[in-house]
Amino acid sequence: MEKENILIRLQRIDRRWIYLVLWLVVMIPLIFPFKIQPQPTPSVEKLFNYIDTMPENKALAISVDFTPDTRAELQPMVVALLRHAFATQHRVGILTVQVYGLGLAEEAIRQVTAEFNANANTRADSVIYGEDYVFWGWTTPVLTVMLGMGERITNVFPIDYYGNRTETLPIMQHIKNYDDIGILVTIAASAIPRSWINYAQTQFGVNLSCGITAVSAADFYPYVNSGQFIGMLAGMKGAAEYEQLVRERMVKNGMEWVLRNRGTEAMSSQTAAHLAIMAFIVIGNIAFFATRRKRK
Amino acid sequence: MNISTDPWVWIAAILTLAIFSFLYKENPLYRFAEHLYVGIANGYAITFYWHRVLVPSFFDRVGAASTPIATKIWLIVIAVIGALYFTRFIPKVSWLVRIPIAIVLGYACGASIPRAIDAEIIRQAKATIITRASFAHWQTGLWAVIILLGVIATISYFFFSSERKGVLKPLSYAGIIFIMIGFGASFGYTVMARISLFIGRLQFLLGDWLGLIK
Amino acid sequence: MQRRIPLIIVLLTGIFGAVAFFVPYPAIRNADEIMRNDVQRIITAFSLVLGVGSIVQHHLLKIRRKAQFWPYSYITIVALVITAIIGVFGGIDVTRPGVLPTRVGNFSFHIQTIYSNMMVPLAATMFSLLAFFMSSAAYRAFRARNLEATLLLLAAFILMLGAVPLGRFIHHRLPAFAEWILAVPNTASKRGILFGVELGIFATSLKIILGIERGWLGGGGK
Amino acid sequence: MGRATLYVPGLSSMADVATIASLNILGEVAKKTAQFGTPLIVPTSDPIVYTVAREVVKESYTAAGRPDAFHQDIVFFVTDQQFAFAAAVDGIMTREKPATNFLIGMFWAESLILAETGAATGAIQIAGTDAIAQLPFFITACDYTLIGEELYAASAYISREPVLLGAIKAQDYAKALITIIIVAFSLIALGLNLPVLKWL
Repeated sequence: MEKENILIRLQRIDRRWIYLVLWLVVMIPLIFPFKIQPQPTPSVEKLFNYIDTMPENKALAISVDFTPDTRAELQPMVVALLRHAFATQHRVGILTVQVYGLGLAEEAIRQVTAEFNANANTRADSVIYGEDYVFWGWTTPVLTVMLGMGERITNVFPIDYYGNRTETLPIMQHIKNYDDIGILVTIAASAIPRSWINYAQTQFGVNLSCGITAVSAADFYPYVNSGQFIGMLAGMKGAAEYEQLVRERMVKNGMEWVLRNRGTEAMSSQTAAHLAIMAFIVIGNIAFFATRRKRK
Repeated sequence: MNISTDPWVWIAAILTLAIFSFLYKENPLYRFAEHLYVGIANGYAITFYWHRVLVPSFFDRVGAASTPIATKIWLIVIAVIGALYFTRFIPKVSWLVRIPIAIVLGYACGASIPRAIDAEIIRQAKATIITRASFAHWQTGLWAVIILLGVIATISYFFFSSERKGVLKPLSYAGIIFIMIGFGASFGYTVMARISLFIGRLQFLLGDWLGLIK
Repeated sequence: MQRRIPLIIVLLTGIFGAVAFFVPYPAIRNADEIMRNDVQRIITAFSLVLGVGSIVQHHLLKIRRKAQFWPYSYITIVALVITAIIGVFGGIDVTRPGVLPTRVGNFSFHIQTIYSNMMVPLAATMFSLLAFFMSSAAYRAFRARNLEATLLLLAAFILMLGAVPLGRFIHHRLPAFAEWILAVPNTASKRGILFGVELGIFATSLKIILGIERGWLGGGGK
Repeated sequence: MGRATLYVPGLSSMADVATIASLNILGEVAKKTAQFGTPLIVPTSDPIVYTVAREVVKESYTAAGRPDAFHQDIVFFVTDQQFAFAAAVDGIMTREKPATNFLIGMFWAESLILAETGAATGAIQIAGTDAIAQLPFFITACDYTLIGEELYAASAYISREPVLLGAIKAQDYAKALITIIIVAFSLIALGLNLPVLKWL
């Protein structure tokens, strides 16, 4: 009798108590993290190695195709990719096909260029706009961007995000179309990576990879398996793994700076929260089956 | 503790808490924040549609002396067609809105058909076919066979024209097992995703605002 | 006429869109580039009118009818107008200010500042509520009520453990097993579903071009 | 007999195939509730879906020979705001305690709130959507779930509309063709070691 009451009461508990538990489970490990390091999965390593060993004259293109709602998962990827490209001295072109992605790209560029230029002593160490990197910005519709970049990027983006005419930028002498792009990484929370495959890759054969929210990551495995994507970063965990690889690369290159890695930082909380959710499911099921058996 | 003195960080923090207040109860503060969001998002979009599309692709070119007159007329014709979107709000001529929609929709559909067949159907089918090269290692060979069987089983689960009997019965049953494992993978990943979003907000509240995270 | 003209346009632009892929002839290539860079771009830019217009219309209607919570509609409209004015007249690049100053003393109200400190927190927090809805659903609704649901939850558990660094302390093969689930059975089922989805999209695109599917005509008038 | 049936036709507009499919199924469900005299509740979140749903239900009640049982409050418009809609339907579920909940159509994040409350009130829940991200939640929180294309198929068979049925048939043939190609090419590649991948 006593036991049944507890089980029934457990099932009827107000949701706000569960909300409170989740809040604490996530908050405490953020303030007092335990030391755990993510180990890179094969698909993350594949993308890292590809960019790491890319010929120097090939540029990295990053398409910031997500919106502020999924910033927590995806922004760390943009930051890590930018750091990687600058650390290996590849040219970078940044764009977005989502108008709401513009501000996020701008934030990431401002952050990473500041990091590198604060630690630079010579011209070779610093990153300069229009020479080492370019922020093409955004235009519409998606087809104009994805198909047009195969012909001439300056026609798609006649002016960059800041309002400069792109033909006047020295870097654009080296990045004319997809032929000069070693790999284009689309960071997205929707089906946009599939559009990149359909339009940019089918017609122009550009190499692609994607960083994607965990929600849709499982749906993108068929494209990794088919080789249409060279590796993939899945969710905050994928971001954390990439952060680790980039950090190792930077240390190897003598860049022993203290930088915030928001993905890695989150892993303690993530672990605790997964355990909590699993516990919720298990307790909920025990209560459910126990009371159902009684009712029968 | 190292609380931020930036007024904008405080504004961001207050807005964050306003949305979180929904967890306790639907309330005026939440409604305020929600309506504010819709307004700002649209204002932001207007900014960039104006500065980064209409101005460089239309106004600058029509205004430039170097643009040939034929091109100018051509651009103005397109802009007039685009402006037909306004007729959506004028009941008598609102059908005219279908013209710009037809131009964009038709081209997008036409452009997608050959490319999607190539990228999504042919490339995916190719990746499923087993060749002798798949067996370079016994493991990769075995996984390729499982994928092939799984794909066929899943397709047969969504095969509606005939009853599930004969060979279709065990196949579609295997299909549902594959589908459930696939959905389980999505489920686990979705849990991870949702938690990440909340961690992101706490990183802001505890880190950027209160300065509790080092 | 109100239906025939749009249907003819859809047919023609549809055929052009497909042909441009197959015919590498320079004249077609050039026409296609003009189609994308001029026609599609300028027309799509105007399409924002539809979105913004519907939102303004919707809220004005609410205010006029004094519908539930109507005073909040003023917030949306005022926020929209102010943000648009700041963005359009204040300029995008801070080093190249527009006609409207975006700074009073030390306080900046540049479009990027508003984006980073108002739009981002609002959007990100609204979405993060899902973590809470999911946790309470995990407790109160996600049941292993039959074989399918049990299988699903089992796969989910393995993945959730494998996805965090903790997994390898439980068993050193666990993360690899989670990765295998994703790369093999998951890939198989998602690819099977993908074929169906893609055939559906293909059928719909074809039906739109041929004028069989006319739902989009509902965009205005009768 | 006493407890109601709740039918939520999703939160999207008529532009979504899932919504149209859902309204076809609603017609059949309404016929049954009219026959058995079960109260029916249909909250909607789109003005046009509301109008169409009302017509569909009215027709079904007439077809079932119970036009008298149809009244204006069966189908009603709640709000177009996602979470406000979820909160309102939540309220209906806890107050009315329907015996059956149908959640069929297009759903987003609110799917969780709806399915959770329904499960807590002990209703039999039947879900159906082509929103793949929401499907895993429906499968674990509901008793029966129509997965993706099953929704279209169910709607086509219920409505018996030749255009819908034809589309299902055509896509089935295409799927069969893909299967045959994959199997045949694999066999040729394994048995004869021919470069089949180059043929595609």
